Amino acid sequence: MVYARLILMRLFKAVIVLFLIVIFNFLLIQLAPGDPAAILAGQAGAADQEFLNQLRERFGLDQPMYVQLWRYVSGIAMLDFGYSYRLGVPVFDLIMARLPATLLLTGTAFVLSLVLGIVAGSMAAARVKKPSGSLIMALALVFYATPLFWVALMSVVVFSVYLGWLPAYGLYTVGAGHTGFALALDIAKHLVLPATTLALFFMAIYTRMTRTSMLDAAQQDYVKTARAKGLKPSIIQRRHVLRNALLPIITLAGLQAGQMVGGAILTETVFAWPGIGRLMFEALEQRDYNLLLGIFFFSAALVIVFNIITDLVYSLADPRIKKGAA
Amino acid sequence: MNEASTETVLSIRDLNIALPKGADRALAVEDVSYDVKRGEIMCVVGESGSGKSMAANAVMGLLPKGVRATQGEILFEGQNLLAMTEKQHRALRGLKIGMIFQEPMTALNPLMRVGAQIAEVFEAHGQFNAKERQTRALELLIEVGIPQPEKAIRAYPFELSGGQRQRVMIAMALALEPILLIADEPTTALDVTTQAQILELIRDLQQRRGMSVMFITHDFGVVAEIASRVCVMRHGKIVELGDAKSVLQNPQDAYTQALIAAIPSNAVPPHRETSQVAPLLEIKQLNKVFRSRGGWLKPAREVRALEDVSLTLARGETVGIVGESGSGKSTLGRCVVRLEHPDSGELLLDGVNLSQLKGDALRRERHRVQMIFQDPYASLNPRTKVGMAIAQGPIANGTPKAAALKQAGELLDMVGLGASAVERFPHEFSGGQRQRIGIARALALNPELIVADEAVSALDVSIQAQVLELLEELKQRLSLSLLFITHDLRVAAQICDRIVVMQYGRIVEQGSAEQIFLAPKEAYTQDLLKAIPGREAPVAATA
Amino acid sequence: MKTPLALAISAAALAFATAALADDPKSGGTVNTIIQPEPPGLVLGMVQNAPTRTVAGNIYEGLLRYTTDLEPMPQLAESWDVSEDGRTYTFHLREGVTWHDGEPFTADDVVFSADVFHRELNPSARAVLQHVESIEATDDHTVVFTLTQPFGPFLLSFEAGTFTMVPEHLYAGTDFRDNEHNDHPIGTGPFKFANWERGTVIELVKNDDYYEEGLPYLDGVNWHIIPDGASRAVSFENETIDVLPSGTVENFDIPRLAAMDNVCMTEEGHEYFSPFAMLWMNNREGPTADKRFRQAVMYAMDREFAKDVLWNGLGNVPLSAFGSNARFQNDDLEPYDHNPDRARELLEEMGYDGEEITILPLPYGETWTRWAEAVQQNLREVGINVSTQATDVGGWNQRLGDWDYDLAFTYLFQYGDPALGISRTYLSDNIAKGSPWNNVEGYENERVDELFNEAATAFPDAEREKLYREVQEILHEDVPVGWLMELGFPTLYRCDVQNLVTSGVGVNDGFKDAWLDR
Amino acid sequence: MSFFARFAQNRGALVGLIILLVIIAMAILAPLLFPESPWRMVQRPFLPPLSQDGFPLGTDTMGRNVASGLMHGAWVSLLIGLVSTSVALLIGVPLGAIAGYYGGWIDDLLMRFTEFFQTIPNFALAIVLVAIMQPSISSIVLAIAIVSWPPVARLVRAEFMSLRNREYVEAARLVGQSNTTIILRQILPNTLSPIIVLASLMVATAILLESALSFLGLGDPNVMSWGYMIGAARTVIRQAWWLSFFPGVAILLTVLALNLVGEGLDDALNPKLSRER
Repeated sequence: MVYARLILMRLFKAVIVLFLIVIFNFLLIQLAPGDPAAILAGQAGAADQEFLNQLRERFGLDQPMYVQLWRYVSGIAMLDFGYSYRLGVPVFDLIMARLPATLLLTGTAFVLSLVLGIVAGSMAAARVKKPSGSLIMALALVFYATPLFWVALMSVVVFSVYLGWLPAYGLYTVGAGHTGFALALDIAKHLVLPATTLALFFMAIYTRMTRTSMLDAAQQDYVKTARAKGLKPSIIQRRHVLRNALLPIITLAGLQAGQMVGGAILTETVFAWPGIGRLMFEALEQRDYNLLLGIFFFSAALVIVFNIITDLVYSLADPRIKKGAA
Repeated sequence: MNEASTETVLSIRDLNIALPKGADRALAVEDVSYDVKRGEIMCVVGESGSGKSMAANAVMGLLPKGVRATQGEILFEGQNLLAMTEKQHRALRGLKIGMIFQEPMTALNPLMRVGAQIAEVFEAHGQFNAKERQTRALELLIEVGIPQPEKAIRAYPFELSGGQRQRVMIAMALALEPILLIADEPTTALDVTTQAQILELIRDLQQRRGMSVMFITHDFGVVAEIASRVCVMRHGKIVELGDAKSVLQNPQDAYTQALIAAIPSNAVPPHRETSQVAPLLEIKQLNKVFRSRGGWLKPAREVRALEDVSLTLARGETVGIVGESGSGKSTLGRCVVRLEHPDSGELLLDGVNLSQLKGDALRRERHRVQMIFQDPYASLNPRTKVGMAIAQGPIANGTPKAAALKQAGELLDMVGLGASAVERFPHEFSGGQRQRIGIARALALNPELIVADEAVSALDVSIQAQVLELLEELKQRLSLSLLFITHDLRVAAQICDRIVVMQYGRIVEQGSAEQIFLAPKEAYTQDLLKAIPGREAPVAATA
Repeated sequence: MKTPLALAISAAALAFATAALADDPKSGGTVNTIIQPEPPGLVLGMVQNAPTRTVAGNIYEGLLRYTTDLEPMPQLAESWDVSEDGRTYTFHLREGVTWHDGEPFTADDVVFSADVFHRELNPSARAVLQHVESIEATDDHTVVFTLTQPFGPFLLSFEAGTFTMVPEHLYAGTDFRDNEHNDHPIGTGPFKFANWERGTVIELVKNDDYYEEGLPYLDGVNWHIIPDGASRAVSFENETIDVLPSGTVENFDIPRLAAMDNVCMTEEGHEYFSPFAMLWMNNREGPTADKRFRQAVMYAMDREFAKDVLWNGLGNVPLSAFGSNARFQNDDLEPYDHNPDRARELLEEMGYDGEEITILPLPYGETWTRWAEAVQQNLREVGINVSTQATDVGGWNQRLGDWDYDLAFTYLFQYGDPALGISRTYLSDNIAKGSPWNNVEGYENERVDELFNEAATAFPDAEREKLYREVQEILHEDVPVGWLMELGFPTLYRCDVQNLVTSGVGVNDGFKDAWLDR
Repeated sequence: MSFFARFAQNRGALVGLIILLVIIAMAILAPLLFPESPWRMVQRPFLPPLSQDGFPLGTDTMGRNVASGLMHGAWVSLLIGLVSTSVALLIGVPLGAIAGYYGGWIDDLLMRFTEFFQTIPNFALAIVLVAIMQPSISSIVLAIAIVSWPPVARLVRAEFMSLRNREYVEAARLVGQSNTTIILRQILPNTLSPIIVLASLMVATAILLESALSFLGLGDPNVMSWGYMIGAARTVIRQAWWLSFFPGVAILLTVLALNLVGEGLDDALNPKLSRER
């Protein structure tokens, strides 16, 4: 089947890109001052040269750089991401332990921002030049212009500290021993603040994009055709304007979805969300190269996966792509 | 040609339509009154900016934002459309009044199947259930003569050709058997042969259903082909209104006369002397294939744009290349000026082979062949002063800037714009004036050959005539050689010594203009000629 | 100057003392506390950074504990004898102690831990072990350490974090670092390792078989991992967290949190470590190589301001190299007060030409950053051309290890005795690239070397004191490093958490005796 | 209609422009109004706003004048925004222009290169770059530029691709102008308006990015930027809300203003594509 072959081609390309990214990142990280051994030694509070040498030898850091690179890359080829220097745990396990939390957070925020953004954008497009439409756009602009971490901090202060409605941090209430539905509810409560905070910024983007795109689509000839048919404005908006306006949003959403992993670093930090973004920041500070590279690999892989999904969704939404029009 | 009844379907009375502030005039339409009677085709004719479409849009309630009727009334079946609420008006659209538009390529929603878009008309007016709607849609597609209607109903617009899409539009407009069909330049974007078919279809349907049609066009040929009555508009006012025959054959208003006079030579070329000097341009076995690279879910495609094309052009001669879209005529022109790189074959200009030149070598030879482009708006850099636009060629070829600018002034004078135009920007000029600037630019390098690619297609008829006149005059004065590419046979007839007919990248027929027009050999040439609108209808003799 | 806060602390400590007397301990309940940053591992002896010590100090034990006055208390060793010549130490081990996996704890474990495990892996234990000639188990419950020569601070070295007892039966003959039990540490302590959800929580549960009757009182301790300081403060405020160990919230938050109802605070439990903040000054090159410049820096800095504003008045501005918690402090020295004029004079005298120098702040949080800003401003105001070089932990380590700095913040533990925690900063044979914890400033003074080395092995203490007083005089004049502050590390907790700090390393082994009055 | 008249038609843009001018004025006047270093500890810490003359916005954790910091910070934030955007343009415009103009394998190569940078999550890459180069104005500017050039390249490429076959470009090619001349004289000037619009938004994004980096402790410690001020104040957000509030509002207003101005520029430069239509 054509689809299958093309997807295979894409995956093949993706693998090449991933390898390049691995190599690029590997070389990049070599430029960072300090190495994991020195940091581990530093944290030990007392370290002698012997201790450092032990660590370096153990991590293979005593080898020439090309040997290290070769080892790492050939490891990756076998899907072996090595061990975290600092935690002594396989990188793969660490990432897999953290990835679900990130996906839950970013996934929720993504869906939330996309849905709300499109709704708000459509409303603003329908109320162009009216106060209510301008209000939506003004709000979107404010959300867009406000630093994410500031919103996060403020929302913790307001909703968690003063009002006490929602938990301020973490993925679930530790020690509460919830299971099943209670656990899900608990996680959902913890999810509200970080997901909303993260969603606000992206929602603002989608709102603006949807509005522009809808106004654009509303100018198209086929909308005039639809009006000439005597269709109700609501149907025209939904069936003709919105559907066409969504095409550019699909592209944007695909880009954003991949980037959200990086964008979640701030949110994860403020809300102590045990996700991959935070893990990355810690790995970087600790010079935990294997872990850092592993996370880069996975987040780049996510971007690529989202790109492929975007293309698929796009081709489903736009028959011209699927059927190979120029 | 139609015996029009006396019953009035639509009556426009003293209509004024105001444009928003900042537009180039206050009223798009001023004191306009005309009727459309049952069973007639009422043609509204005018050049761009005449306001000919405005009244139609007002009838549909589809006026652009900020544009509104300020005076008068539009009576449709006794009701004033201008006094209706949007809801009442909507109930009429599609049901009692149908409309088709100029651009079939963009008038259909690209994401919906054709059948669904037709079915929407029924849905909008609450008729039939989902299944019946599909059945009706299929019947309509059959009625408008789409090939393979069962397949077409499931097709997306992009899978159909322009003519087929316009048929779908017509099917949609006619779905609920409206009393009035408004057709806004429905054939302007189509090839001649397709145009002829669509015009015929509209006429057929109109007669079969006894419907009234309000037909808006800029082309008197089309008017001659189809109209029962004609309303000629200029600057938002009616200049002449009357029976088609009398207006065409005996126009009263000076403007109408001028318009009719401007229709190129009524398709009968004057006899021309063919020169027998050595050829300036020799094209031998030229081939060009366009390969679109395959993309994501998209197979690679090949289009053979030129196949073994050979022709010659003598010094001082004008050769016309005619053909419909996709015939390869523009590719040929672009190969001659070397904007495209031919795959194989020779392009001998005065014995020098241009076809394989590259890089600097090509750049040095470029001044020998220049081009006049189609789009007067796109062919001038909006940020470059007119004088500089003309002078940049000589400057690039080593002329000092001051001298080049002086020469630019002289050229502008020659094309009738005056040397003072040097200091102005393109947006200060009208389309026709810009085309003159384009001509001046092409002349600046004293080329041996000029390729004019649809050089007058984008212009209104009256302007078209002036530009053609200018070209003719310059050609005489400077003994230019011209390769004239056009889709409009009437224009070709007016200016060309010899004509080359192309189809699907091949030369179908070539010969002197007279020979092609009066004694075409090939069936395709004959079809093309037959399709020229108004060719068989009697039109007032040129002044 | 005593700030209101400091007074409040004393009052709270007093209240706590009376409260502790008033009630009988209750069993049960789980304490939620914070560990920051997340430790790299929990096997003490293999990993010795602060968070590991804090958590694993409840899982593992050493032979001894120490009072807040740093007097030894029994732990795994019930009693101990020291020979007349100060060279032989005999430890009598407690009987009936088992590892968390049920195996008995014996003298062999001690010998294995000290002689094999720590000699291979543990740099801080190694520093002590270089004085040890032999370690023998004379029977199942007796261990004899024989030293090469007397070593004054020897008895101070058996704290759980420095000299952890590791189970021989699990580690002997294996590659220690790849040992399968590293994921699930086995010690003898009051709490057992239960679960570690990375990035979220480390859970310890009560060791029901603990050898001390009735201990521990708590059912468990949860160490939450919350990377953001503000979030940590919030978690304490909304009462999900009962205990905030020192360093887990920014200092600016402490007065506010301490003022809350039912919140107590103590500075105790750090006496053994007694963290001492210093300013490394590069003695090798640049203006900082000049003694007068270094003295000028000391006069230029407003250390009282830093203490009051940045550290909420907690802690202590030291006279010189020996902190107030270190033994043998010489308090006759003239303090380096805030005296910009004197600083300017010194700069003038040395002919400082405005050469630019940089400060490397300690990348351990906001307070340190602010401190560097304050010091930078102090120095600018006496005419020193100084800028800040921002860096993260990796860059900081590298720069100090490579001696690539002019001024750099740090803090070092004093470990109770000058021979353990202080001399390492000034001994010339402790100059080596690659570590940020040795003689990084590059100070070389033969007399100082002599005095420190003699003092370490001198016997008895009176002899040592004489030597140490002299060394302090020299250091005070030379200013090899800037002495900033003995840091006050306050622990905040709900007042119903009783008996939280019971030793000089209380923050690390405190939950052993703690109970909840709920 | 003149350019400014078109711009001023968008009331939001006018408001944005005024805000922006005020901020620029703040940046310029800072050394005059507050000649002392914003780092100087001049008063008691945590002085609330309006509680003492000369300290309209109070003092921070170490008794430094917040008003002074805010005005000096305006300069730094704008500078970082402008310089990093310029650097991003310097990378993105030539790459996009070459890719779009020449097409073919050159385009392929350059676009793969661009995609490569887009595949690594942006913010993460910025963090790594700053950490590696160690935080300083130049490393922050460079890192922001490195993560923000790909959209520029894509935009310029798209513009060039649509313009390179414009008739006036072909005319220029026909009269023998060199590729360089065509790129610089014919096409580039006509891509300026979308680039200017994008650049105004990029300045805003750069300011946000700098503040986010500062928040994570990756700011330049030697300059008083708004991002630094929030980063430093976030730990005391509970007891001294004004410390992060004012710089937060300053960032908000600047970014808002830049966006509004961007929209206004879009309307004024591309009247055909104007949102009102």
